[in-house]
Amino acid sequence: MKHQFKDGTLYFYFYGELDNLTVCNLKQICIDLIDQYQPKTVKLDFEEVSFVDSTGIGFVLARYKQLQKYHGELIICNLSKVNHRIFAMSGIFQLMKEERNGVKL
Amino acid sequence: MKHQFKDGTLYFYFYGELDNLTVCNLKQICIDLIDQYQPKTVKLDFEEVSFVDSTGIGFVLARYKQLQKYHGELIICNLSKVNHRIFAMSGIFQLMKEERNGVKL
Amino acid sequence: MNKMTLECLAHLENEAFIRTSAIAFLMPLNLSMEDCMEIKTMLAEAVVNAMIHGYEGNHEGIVRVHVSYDENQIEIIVADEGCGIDDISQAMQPLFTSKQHLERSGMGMTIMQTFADDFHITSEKGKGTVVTLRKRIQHECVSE
Amino acid sequence: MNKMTLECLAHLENEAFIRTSAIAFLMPLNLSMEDCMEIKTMLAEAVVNAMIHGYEGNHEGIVRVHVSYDENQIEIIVADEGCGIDDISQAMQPLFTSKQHLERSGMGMTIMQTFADDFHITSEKGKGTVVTLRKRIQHECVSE
Ligand SMILES: Nc1ncnc2c1ncn2[C@@H]1O[C@H](COP(=O)(O)OP(=O)(O)O)[C@@H](O)[C@H]1O
Ligand SMILES: Nc1ncnc2c1ncn2[C@@H]1O[C@H](COP(=O)(O)OP(=O)(O)O)[C@@H](O)[C@H]1O
Repeated sequence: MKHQFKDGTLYFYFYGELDNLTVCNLKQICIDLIDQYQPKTVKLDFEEVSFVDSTGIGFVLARYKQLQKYHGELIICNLSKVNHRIFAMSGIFQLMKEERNGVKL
Repeated sequence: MKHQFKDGTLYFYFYGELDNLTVCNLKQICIDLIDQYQPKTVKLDFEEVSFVDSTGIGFVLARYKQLQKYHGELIICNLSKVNHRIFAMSGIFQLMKEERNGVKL
Repeated sequence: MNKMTLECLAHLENEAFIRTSAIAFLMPLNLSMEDCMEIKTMLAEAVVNAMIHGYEGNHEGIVRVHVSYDENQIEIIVADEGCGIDDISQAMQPLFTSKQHLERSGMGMTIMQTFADDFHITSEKGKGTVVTLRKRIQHECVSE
Repeated sequence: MNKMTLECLAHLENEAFIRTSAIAFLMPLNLSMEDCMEIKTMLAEAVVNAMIHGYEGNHEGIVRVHVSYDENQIEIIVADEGCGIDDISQAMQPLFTSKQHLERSGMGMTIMQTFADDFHITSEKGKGTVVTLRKRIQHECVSE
């Protein structure tokens, strides 16, 4: 995972297999970075993610809730078709926006 | 596997995992090509072989014996270090020559 | 027809191993990328559930995975001898989770149900849980 | 410490699956390429022997592979319930094979013995064969 803070937006770039163990290992780092920057917007980029499961959904929902404290917005970026399908099952897109290549969907 | 017949030499180029199942699938093709060309020399190229086990040794020994019928010579080419080590255990290099990039070892 | 059984400790790091193994076992079927992804995801859900719900993170627990196929379908069974499920119909509800504090989404059951052609689960309190997933094999008309 | 057991039919196509699975299971150890190759090769030898000698090509036979590790060593056990070995010391000889017609080299046992730090085999005629392979884990001095 990489991250970048720019113009009030905190970007997280995930890659590879975002499975349970990987999420467990990344979680605290993300929590701490969000608390540190208290950003207006957080963008989670899944472009390079080859695998995600319901643990990933739980992680995204939890970050959404965390951001509510600062009235921040969470945006999910560059989901592949199959990853989109998994996220969509949870109704998550009722709560947050999706972007592809910087363009709102 | 690819093969080529040129100037009396029959070349076989193997690639990937040369495991038991793969050897079983290739064996008859090799036998038939040798019987067809009855070449002076057969060169078996292992450059692209990422895995070989004792089945591969058995295959090479059997082709050596097949070639004896035509007084042909068998040469093993471009073995990786680990593949060389496996072949060497059998004493196979007492029977046949080894080449790397066309140069006899 | 082919079958295998795999048993391992309930270490979370074994989850990726189980996914990789199952896909390696199914290799001869030449599945589509999409089928592979769906199978990996279903397995991840069932195996993670066995580890974190069934055994509640206790690494001593044994997760058993059975994979078999014939020309028509793939069957995957994931079993644990963990705590079992009290109320299966509640567990099946989208977004229901008993482990909110672990940031679970409650979507595992829904994903398995969506991706499997046939899904069922049996569970006994204190005895464990068995999840059975079946997937029909699409026979493509290969023009070779 | 971690362990797994894998059981599958004696289909030759399952040999690659077993190799892939074992390596996936050992992933957390970050083995060197060389150790991986040696483990794959030993497994290939033991599993192919179980399939073509133990079960003599009968696909109904079950091959059982047990892999475990702790901080010091990896243990691999390959077991079949096939025909067993008459004369183990003869079987161990380099270039001895009972299946010359299948173009076997008779080098399987020698390769296992060379690559394992500890190798032993027990067999009972008509009951089956168990091969145990151990490999010490090289702890490299990582300077991080
Ligand atoms: N193998 C299991 N053993 C015990 N309880 C389970 C098991 N699998 C699922 N459950 C129960 O069902 C609930 C819903 O499961 P699921 O839909 O996968 O969501 P999540 O894993 O995100 O909680 C879990 O929170 C848990 O209470
Ligand atoms: N699992 C087994 N069951 C029965 N016989 C076996 C088994 N493994 C090895 N053998 C016997 O030992 C001999 C030597 O084995 P090996 O050195 O691996 O050579 P190869 O497999 O090329 O014959 C075999 O030819 C066979 O007779």
